[in-house]
Amino acid sequence: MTAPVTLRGLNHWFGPFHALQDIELSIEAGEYVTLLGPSGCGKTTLLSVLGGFIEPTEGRVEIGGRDMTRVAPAKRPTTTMFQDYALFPHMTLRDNVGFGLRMAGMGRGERHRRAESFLDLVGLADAAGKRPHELSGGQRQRVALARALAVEPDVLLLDEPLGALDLKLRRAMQDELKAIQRKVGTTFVHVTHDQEEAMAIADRIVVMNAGRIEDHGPPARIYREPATLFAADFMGEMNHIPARGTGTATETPFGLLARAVQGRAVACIRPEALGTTEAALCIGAAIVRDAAFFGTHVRAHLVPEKAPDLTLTAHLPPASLPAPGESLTLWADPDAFRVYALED
Amino acid sequence: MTAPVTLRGLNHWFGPFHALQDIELSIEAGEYVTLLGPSGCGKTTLLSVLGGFIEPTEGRVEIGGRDMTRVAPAKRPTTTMFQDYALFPHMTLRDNVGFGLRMAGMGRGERHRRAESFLDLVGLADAAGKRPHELSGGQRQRVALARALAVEPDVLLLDEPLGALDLKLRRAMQDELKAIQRKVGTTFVHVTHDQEEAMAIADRIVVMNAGRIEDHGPPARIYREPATLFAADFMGEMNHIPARGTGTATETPFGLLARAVQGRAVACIRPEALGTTEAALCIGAAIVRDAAFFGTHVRAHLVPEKAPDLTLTAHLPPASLPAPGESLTLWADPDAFRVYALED
Amino acid sequence: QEELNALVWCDHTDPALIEPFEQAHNVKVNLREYEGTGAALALLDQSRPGDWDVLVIDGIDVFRAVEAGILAPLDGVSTEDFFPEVVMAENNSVDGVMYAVTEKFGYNTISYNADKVDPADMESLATAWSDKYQGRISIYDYYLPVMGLAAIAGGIPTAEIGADDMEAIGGTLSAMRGNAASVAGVVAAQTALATGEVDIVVGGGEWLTAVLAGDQPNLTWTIPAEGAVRWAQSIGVVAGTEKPDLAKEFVKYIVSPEGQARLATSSCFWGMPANAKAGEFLTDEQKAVLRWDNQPDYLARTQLYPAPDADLDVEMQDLWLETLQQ
Amino acid sequence: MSRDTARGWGFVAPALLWTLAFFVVPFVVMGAMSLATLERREVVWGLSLANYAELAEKAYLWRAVLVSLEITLTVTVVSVVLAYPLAWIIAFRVPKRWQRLALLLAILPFWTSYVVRSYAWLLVLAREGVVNQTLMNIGLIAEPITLANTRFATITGFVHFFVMLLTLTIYANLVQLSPNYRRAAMDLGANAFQTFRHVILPLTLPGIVTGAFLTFVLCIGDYVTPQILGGNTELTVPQVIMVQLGRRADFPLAAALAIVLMGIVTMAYLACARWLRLDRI
Amino acid sequence: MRALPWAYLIAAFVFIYLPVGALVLFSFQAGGLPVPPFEGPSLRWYAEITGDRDLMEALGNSLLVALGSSFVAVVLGFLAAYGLARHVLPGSALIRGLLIAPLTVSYLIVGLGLLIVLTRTGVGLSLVTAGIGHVVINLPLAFAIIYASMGAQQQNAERAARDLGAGEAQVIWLVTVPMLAPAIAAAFFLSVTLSWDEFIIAFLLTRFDVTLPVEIWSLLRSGLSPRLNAIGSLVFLVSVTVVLILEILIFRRKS
Ligand SMILES: Nc1ncnc2c1ncn2[C@@H]1O[C@H](COP(=O)(O)OP(=O)(O)OP(=O)(O)O)[C@@H](O)[C@H]1O
Ligand SMILES: Nc1ncnc2c1ncn2[C@@H]1O[C@H](COP(=O)(O)OP(=O)(O)OP(=O)(O)O)[C@@H](O)[C@H]1O
Ligand SMILES: [Mg+2]
Ligand SMILES: [Mg+2]
Repeated sequence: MTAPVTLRGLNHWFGPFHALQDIELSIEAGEYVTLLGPSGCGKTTLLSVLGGFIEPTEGRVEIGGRDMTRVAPAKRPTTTMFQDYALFPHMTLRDNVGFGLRMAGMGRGERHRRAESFLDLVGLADAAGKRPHELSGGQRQRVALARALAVEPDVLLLDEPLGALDLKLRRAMQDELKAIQRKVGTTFVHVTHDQEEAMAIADRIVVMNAGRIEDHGPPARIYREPATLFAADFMGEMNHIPARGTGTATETPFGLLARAVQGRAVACIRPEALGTTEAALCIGAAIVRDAAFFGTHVRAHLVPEKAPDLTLTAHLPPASLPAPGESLTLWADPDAFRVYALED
Repeated sequence: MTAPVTLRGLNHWFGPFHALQDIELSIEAGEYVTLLGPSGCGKTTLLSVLGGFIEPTEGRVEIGGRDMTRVAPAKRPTTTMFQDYALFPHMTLRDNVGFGLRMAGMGRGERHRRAESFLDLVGLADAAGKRPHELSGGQRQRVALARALAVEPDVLLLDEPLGALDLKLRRAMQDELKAIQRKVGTTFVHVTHDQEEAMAIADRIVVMNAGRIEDHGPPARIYREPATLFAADFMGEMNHIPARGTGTATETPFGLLARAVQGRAVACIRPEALGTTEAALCIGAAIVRDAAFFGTHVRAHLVPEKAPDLTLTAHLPPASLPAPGESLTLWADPDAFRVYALED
Repeated sequence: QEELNALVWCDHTDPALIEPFEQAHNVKVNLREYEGTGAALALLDQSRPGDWDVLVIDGIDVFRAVEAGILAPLDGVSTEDFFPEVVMAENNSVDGVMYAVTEKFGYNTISYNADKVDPADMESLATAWSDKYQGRISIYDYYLPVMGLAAIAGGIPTAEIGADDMEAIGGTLSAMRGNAASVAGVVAAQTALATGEVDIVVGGGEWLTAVLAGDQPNLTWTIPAEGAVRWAQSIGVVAGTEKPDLAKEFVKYIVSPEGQARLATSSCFWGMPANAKAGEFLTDEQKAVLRWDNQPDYLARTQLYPAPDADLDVEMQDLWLETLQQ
Repeated sequence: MSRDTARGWGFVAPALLWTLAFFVVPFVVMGAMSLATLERREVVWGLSLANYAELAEKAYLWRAVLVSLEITLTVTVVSVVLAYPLAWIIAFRVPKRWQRLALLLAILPFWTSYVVRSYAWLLVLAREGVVNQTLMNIGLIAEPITLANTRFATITGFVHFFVMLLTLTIYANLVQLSPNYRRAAMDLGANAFQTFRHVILPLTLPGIVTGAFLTFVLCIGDYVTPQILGGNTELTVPQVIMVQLGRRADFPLAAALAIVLMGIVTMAYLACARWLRLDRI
Repeated sequence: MRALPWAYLIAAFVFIYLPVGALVLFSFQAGGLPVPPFEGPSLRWYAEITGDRDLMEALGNSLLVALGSSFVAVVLGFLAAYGLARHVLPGSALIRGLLIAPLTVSYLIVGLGLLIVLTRTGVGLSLVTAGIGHVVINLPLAFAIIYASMGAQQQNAERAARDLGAGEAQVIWLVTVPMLAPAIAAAFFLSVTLSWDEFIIAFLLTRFDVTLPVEIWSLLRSGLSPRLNAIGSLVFLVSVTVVLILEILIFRRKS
């Protein structure tokens, strides 16, 4: 019902294109892992390698401690939930969910009973006789989940399972997905390019870019202390401030930061870390270019006087909406900055 | 280049279906208005009435003070940007953007110059010779915008212009759209079902539901003091607390609120208004069911002791992630509640 | 159940003709129609021995089939009761051996609408297709009889047509074609006549107008003074047949008086039976339509189809197509 | 060869072998046949160009090629020109819920037998047929005019068939276009004609060309319609081919004519290859 | 101006129905010729054709050839489409081109080529050979239609089925075929229609047992008669009924 996964030295080429590069990753049994990255970074490819749809050019896939690199999808203790759900439109929900059991040779009665219990798990017990086209997007997503879980895989692979839903429904389904994973205890590997979704749901996030793993760890760690500039940007909005490393510290237009880098660098700070309440580092006066109310905060673009070429984005308290042209004094905590050296 | 719009007593039926009901709306010249509502609520229908693609069954459309109810799209000072962009695939970007000018009889040289200047406005000056299929989604969106603006309409109508883009790109394009609107000064009427987009971009939001206008006003007002329960829910996450109006006040499981309603009611409060710092109203102890880190905050589901049937969602400070099962004491500002009477 | 494979003209496909034989001998007769001797010879060339049992062929082409080794000698079929003129032993035998017997005959001559044209004009080939009837003539779409008529009009006996005559015949054809509205197959010619599209069909005859006679008695035919072309079809047994006896039985049935009467009035087209005894099985009306009583006169005044050798045949076809396409 | 590829071949093989055995091989044999000669009714295989020389020499042969080309081109153009407005009207003027019905009505006669349909035209176009009667009744003509057994009749018969076919394909092309193209063009100030000329026509061109090409192929190779309706006063290539087969069994010459026909179709194919979408019909 | 489109529509329908109207009308002709004047309604020609053994046999043959050849064409076309869409094959563009190629060749040429080969290899002509010819012309259509409808949606469903333990045959039978049923049905239906109505190949490649168009052709050469109208009308009425039933069934299912 659950198993750890280990990937060692995975490399994959599509012809000349190096789609997966030196992937090393261990996933614990029962963990909820998301693969996060921009379109084309290799998330689906990696998931396909896990599911057995692609045989990697190099490297090894272990599931539950056994080498599965060359085992066919049907023989693996994994099941994949596809982005478009890939429900069988000509079958009832019961038959959809029971399909895997039927392939395993389970008799009709037993199969229907099991299928219905899994439909119950996802809250669709009443709809067992319907067909997929009679369902809403969110309901289809649940059926796909039930179908994947019905074969009791050790590892469930989900390829953008919420990608087809609209934003509201997506946020609602995230909670549900997480709750079900808790209940069944199966290892989940979930692909997404939505960092909010990744944060909301994952025990651990794996940030990918151009076929590589850029960073991996718990959401809070990755958000606050991203290992690379790419991960920093991908995890949420980030202000980039040109900086220069002196070897022992970092010079920014707003003062010195105690980070030891050398040469051209960039200092990053999240919009919510900039504020109008006094803190250790004074950014100085900044002119509001525009500001919009976002419910929990006001998002403002500001041009700091100390670096008039720069536009900073700050999240300000929602109580008041500053007018364009207004001047504010910004402050920040120097620890909130992350500094990345740039190659020249 | 810009004009006010007034809609009076609009009603539209598709056969027996009442798609638009008593729409009254005034839009000022140069205003950026978004029509926000769930799928099927009549947003596109309303926009089509404005653009002249649908002649309303009843009512009047005035643009720039003149009655336009029965004027053909080609003759109106409006241009529509379609959700699928409807770029002409067989024409270069230059020809796409210059199409309206060509129809107006403008000579080739002048037309190309103008088309290129509009492509420049949207940052695509280099791509004038390309064809739509060579562009990314975001770039196509810009070309569609340039094409619509090139004919210098008084009112630009945008039907889910960002709907086809992925979340990140969508947020980026919002800023751009708003900036361009500032620059050209044209009245923009923008349809969307994404409330974050509406808040980010609009001077005024018109919330629609089932063919009616539920509420309209500046984003902050609608977010904080939505006129109806529907608008309250649609503008962002909301905790619903069953309540009972006594005529002079409202009883909730967490105490009395000074709101004069009568009978069955619901008290609403946004997740960010619930907190662990002391405030005027004590919600009491609540058990954490789960909590996830969201970067700027931790989103937690909690079961309050005073109402164990309820699950409250709260946004807590991001510094620490409470463990499931932990007990927290919640507080709220009574002014943050909105109370809506329910019909029995 | 035994099967008999016959390559025939369309008049043999009438169930009224075939079914009595099938029942009498408990066989199934498979019939394949064909158009043009060339096609039939090609078909037989490409078949294996035994594929075919019976062949119906244009009387003038029997010798070609014999040359090609396609027909088996046929003996024991009596032609005693035949009209003497159509026994045509010289046509049906080669080197004194009989290979086929005549089964049916008729005329390619002038069919016309008596209400619309002057019947007197129809009594001469020259006036029948003259300029007077420009645009009201249809030519039957088969080169042999039409060229035969052209030859007869020019005083060339059909049996003696040679390469030298092509020019003269071509001239006549060309004139005919110039006055014609169409060159038509059976149905097109009938439609044209019946709807008044044209009033004269050159190459027509009883086989064309008989079916129309009931509804439009004004549609008739005549044999002009110069004479006309006589067609005759023969039937024989195919060499290499595995059922020579059955095949011969079939031939015998076809030339028997009953068979002959049925063949003469077959649904596809009517024509005179070769066997004079068939008259006993025909009604008076049928005989009237066939013009039974005029036969001695007609037989005397008509000539057989031209029977070109292979080279001349090609030349005639080319000339024909050339004329059509002019 | 990977296992996947091997399995793929397994699936493709039956169709491929069928096409090879019953299409490619016959085609090659026919090509060879066109280089053979007919001597005393025997096909003599060889590499002779005699058939092609004959084709160039004999006027009725090469004129048949011209006649076929003229008729086919006329039919193709006329059919497209007539079918487009019909498809347009059904797609954009007829209310949505009547469109299926209108379309079905427009192609129902397709299900009368093709042979019978040509024959029916013969009745309609005859001297005392419906058309002449009507024209005389409304006083347009005093005397019946000859319509049957002419090139006009052949073309009419063909156009009737292909208008049905093309209406269907063009309609399918029109409705699959996003309605927003039309709206966008009108919104930007184009009138109905400009919208058609600059937007709809270019967007439906591949569909039209594909339909026109199929029309061309089917029309130029058809024997039935010209044979029944044309009055034999001019022969098309298929008619001449059938004469070669039927009257004299001249397979080599028939094969040569077929190869010429194929050459014409190939040229038509090359001429419109840029727009053809044969694998998406 | 507003009336113009409707006038055109009506004119077009008149043109389209002119021959059919004349055909059906004169099939009820009491007289012996299907030409004006119309002499009053009669069913005698229908009685005659339904009693005609050859005609009815030809009808059966046509049905047999149409259904049989369409079945083969659709099966072959489906397998090829599946193989090309779901497996990596070198030169797949070439294969597709080859499979589509018969579409660009006139029926007469297909028939002539087959005639030459079949007669020269000693394979006798029969309904089977006509069926072979019909498969040749219908295979490209069946292939193209089915191939075009093999989208990513089916592909993912197939992968899902495989992932859930189905073998390739099970995937095809339980998932691909049912999902492609509309396209397969469309291909089959089109194929039946074309084969049912095809003349020249059937004419060249049959011997004793012929299909309906060939039988009608013989009738056509044997004399003018309302029988032709009757058989044409009968075919029309039957086909229309079938089409309407299909239409209603499919239409009902959709809505
Ligand atoms: N079968 C293939 N042949 C060649 N290149 C491929 C193939 N499949 C994927 N690629 C390429 O590999 C890269 C990674 O593809 P992949 O589908 O894994 O991306 P992804 O991260 O899932 O993106 P998305 O979010 O868009 O789904 C892409 O650049 C893609 O173009
Ligand atoms: N032409 C039409 N005929 C009948 N009903 C229609 C028509 N167009 C729209 N409707 C109905 O009118 C309602 C409003 O449609 P509209 O397209 O305006 O919705 P919308 O708010 O734009 O939704 P979405 O966000 O899904 O685009 C829907 O219920 C729709 O089904
Ligand atoms: Mg992917
Ligand atoms: Mg809409």
